[in-house]
Amino acid sequence: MSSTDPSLAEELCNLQFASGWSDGVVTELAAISKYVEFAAGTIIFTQGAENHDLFLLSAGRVGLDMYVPARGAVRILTLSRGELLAWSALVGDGHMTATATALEPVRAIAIDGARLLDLCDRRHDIGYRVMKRLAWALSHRLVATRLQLLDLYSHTTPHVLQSPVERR
Amino acid sequence: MTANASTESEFFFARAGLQQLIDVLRTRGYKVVGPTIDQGAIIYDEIASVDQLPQGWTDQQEPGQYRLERRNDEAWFGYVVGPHSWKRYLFPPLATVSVADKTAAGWQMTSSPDPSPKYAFLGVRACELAAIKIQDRVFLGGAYVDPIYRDRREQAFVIAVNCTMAGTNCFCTSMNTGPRCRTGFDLALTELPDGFLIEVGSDSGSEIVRELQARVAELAESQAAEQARLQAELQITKKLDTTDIRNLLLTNLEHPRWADVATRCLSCTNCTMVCPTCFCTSVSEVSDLQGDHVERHRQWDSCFNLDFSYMNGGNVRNDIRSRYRQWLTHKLASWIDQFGSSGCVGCGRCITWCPVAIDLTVEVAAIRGETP
Amino acid sequence: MNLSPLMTHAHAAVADNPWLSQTVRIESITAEIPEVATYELAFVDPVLAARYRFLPGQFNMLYLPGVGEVAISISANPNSRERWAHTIRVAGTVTQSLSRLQPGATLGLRGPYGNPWPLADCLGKDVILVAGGIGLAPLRPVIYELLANRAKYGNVTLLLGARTPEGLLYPGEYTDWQAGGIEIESTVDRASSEWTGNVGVVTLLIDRLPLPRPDQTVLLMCGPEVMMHFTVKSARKRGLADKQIWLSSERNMQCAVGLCGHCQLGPTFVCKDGPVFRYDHIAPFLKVEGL
Amino acid sequence: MADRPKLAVFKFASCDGCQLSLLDAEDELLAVAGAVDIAFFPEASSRMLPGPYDIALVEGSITTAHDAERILEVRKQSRFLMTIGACATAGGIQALRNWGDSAEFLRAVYARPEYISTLTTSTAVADHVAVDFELRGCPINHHQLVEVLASLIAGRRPRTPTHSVCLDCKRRGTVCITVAQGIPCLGPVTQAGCGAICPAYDRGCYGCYGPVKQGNSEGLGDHLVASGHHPSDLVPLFRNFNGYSPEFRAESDRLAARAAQGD
Repeated sequence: MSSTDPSLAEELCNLQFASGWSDGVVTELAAISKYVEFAAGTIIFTQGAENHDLFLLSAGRVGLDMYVPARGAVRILTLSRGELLAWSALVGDGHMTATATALEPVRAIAIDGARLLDLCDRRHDIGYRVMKRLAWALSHRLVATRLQLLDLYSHTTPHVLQSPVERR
Repeated sequence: MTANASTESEFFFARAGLQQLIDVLRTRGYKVVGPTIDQGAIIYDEIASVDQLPQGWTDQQEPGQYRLERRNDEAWFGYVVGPHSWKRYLFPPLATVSVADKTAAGWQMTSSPDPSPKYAFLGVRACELAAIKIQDRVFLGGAYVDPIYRDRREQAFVIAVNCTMAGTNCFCTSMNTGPRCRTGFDLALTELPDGFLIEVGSDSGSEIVRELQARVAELAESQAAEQARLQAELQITKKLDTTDIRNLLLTNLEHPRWADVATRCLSCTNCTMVCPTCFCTSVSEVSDLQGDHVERHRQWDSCFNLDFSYMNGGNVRNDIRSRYRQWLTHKLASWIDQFGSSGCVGCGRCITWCPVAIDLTVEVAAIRGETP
Repeated sequence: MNLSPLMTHAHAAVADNPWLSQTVRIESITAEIPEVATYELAFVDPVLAARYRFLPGQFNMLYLPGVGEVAISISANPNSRERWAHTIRVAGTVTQSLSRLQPGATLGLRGPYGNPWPLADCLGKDVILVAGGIGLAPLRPVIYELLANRAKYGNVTLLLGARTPEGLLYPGEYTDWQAGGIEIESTVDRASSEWTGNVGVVTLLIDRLPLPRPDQTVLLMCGPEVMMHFTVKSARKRGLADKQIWLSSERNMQCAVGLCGHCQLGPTFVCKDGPVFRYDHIAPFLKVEGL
Repeated sequence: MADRPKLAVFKFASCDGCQLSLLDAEDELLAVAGAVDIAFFPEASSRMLPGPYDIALVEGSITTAHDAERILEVRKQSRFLMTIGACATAGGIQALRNWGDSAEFLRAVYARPEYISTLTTSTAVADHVAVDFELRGCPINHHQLVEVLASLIAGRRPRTPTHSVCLDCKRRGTVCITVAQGIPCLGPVTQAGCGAICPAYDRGCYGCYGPVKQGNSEGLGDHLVASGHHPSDLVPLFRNFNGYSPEFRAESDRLAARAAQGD
């Protein structure tokens, strides 16, 4: 990983996570990153498994599923270009909270979580930027999750009485 | 009357002329509705004789209180306004808006067959003229016209009476609606000890005057009438500061006063019912046993009713705070956006007839930050 | 908040009595998603049938004698003649009774009422349509209009949100719409892992949308109020101004002509000043709870 | 005929007035009788078919241990249970004993109180089993009952009023007796349904249709006290046919506490 793919640095700048950062910062980030590709249908990681890379999606969609006993896998979110995957590699304990599946051919930038944390520790200016973007992405995800939780499209009709005949 | 009297002139008739006026109108097919005493109050009801007028009585009003009292004279119009307003007749509390009948070809809908009564209103005060003008804008002034109101309004003959006294809860001067009757009447009377000064406001008013034993008023009579009207104006003590009131209320939708008034307000609808401009209604279906003949009945409703804002299983305005806020902000603020004027005419009915004595002028002052 | 000049055209069609319904017959009923069906209606009177026109975004009052009236947006092609569609969800007394009727049954109709979507403002611009759940129904006439005059508009994208994949309305038409030049992205709140489409709230679709010229883009939306609130937030972040955003709102509409007082929202009567509003006109009142 | 819903009418502690309202409906009752199969209605018919029933109308409050058991059985046998009247919905006038000494009442009323087996309280049906719909009134209005039955059969929302009595007074032109005569009246906090009869005869509303939803009994109580009524005089105003409904009960207890404090 000593030789950095120049297109990778360029792509990092294009993605919202690193957009607007100086060349120096991007180069540092690119140095600990690599492109990874997953064929459609590939399980990128499974719920509970260890994973040490943070992914920035460059192309293709990824489905996140959580397993519920008796209901099976429930899809909770799909991610696409520009979005973060596997943030628990950075701020969790490295065990994944959901199963990620490539729904299409996926290309992503994988950033080594341990090295990124190390970079953040050594260079607080970079650490601040990374954590700020991460916090933004997570707060955004939290709001989206709350909206899902509100179940906005469900409708209750409490004042409509069911006919006793129909109840039979 | 003199043949060449202009409609601008003021006329005078003796007290006996009032019965004559009622008789002329009744002969012309009008149902004359005027003030009369019933249930301890001066209400508006159909009358045939001056004997039914509240002669010698006045009304003593406070927030949440109304009492009849004897006057020390025999005036017929020596009171201000009571629990009824003319909207009861122009915009009846219950009306059939349409009828549906099931036929071989399916449902057929027709307009209400109810005829529109031809009313003459006797004793309409300046604030009430203003209220009628406001309801005209609501029901006749937009793209859609309410046919029930229109038919009654077009036929109505309006005899205004100038106030010669004011009540504690009157604030028409704040709303620029009175106490002087200026427009919107066919005839306007000012009661004097020995008769009435008459102003004519329309051709049909002029036509009626011609049938009365009226003469052109003398200067002293005009001056006496002016003096009596002035007396009413001077008696008004209640004030509502309307300065920038639209923005005051619409930018204070989260003011703590709304929660405060909600502890007192009963959400009982009385203020909206006695208000001469409130126009909210609901329609209900009334069908025969077979369900083949259905009438749609429109009834007075109120924004204070919980279910008024019912939508998809929930009520938008789900507490008294939001319902009182809706009423007051609509009446005094958003009404201006909708109809180009305030919805309040300063008659004070909502203050008198609130069973817990809530006074909107006090509430507005509180929102304005003034200590009541 | 002025009445559209087009309204006078619609107004000309109503009788002297705005409370009076005309007889319409149910021509067909198509089950859509659970509890939702599309009813094709036609006037029994041929004169009325020939005269009836509506604009995308307008609604009708449907009347079941003995049960009551309900405001339903029109989901038909605005160029359709003789019969037109309403997509109706069972949500109350009237819609429930309606759901028990069969083709051939008659009911009453008044309309069309309300202000339409601002199609004139969309000419030459990119158009984003955001529909949540049954909110697609009032936007469908817009889609037909955009398809019919596709060259007059820029990029057109339809963003759909629904509770589940089964809750996506009019799925059978998506292929035609896409073939006609409309991009469609859909997302659902809940799905099993067999679902290969998007999962997540509809606002995420806006975040991901390519927006080549935000200042030349118009967004039209209809759905739950909370969804629309967050759609605006996402759209603002992508460079759209509030005056480029339009929504169709919902209130308890009873008379449909501004005479009964039920549907007020701040200074507006939703029935006659809306239901379609430009966001900046209505925003100060939408955010106040219980207004 | 098999498709007609089976209707049953059950009586608990009550005066029978609500059942009589149903019988009073005459013409409408015939229509109702045609639309439902009256399977159990001891007041009207000797025919007593066993359950289960589609619609159960329950009149009366729960005042004995036997009542408390029987209502469980009624619930089990009924798909749709609707209470009719103030007794079933709020405990009725007999719930006044909930504030008193039941044993003392027994001694005062009965020569041999030991033969009487009763609970110390009179409570609403909803305090014992789930209730699907409550039809208010003392007695109920038979037009409303027919409307509710018709809507149940049609499967639509019954149109029973949810507004206050004041609205009905104003619609019919009755002058407010509280404002014009100073008579305390429960109208502002009572659900309409009777047609606002009492104020038209210069009497304050007794609250027969129970508390209106989101009413403000406390606001009314406070104002009446502020305008000169003694709290102890107002306690009986709230403790009436619907005195044990949660809203009126809370306000009467509050006023009683104020009276006890010498307010």
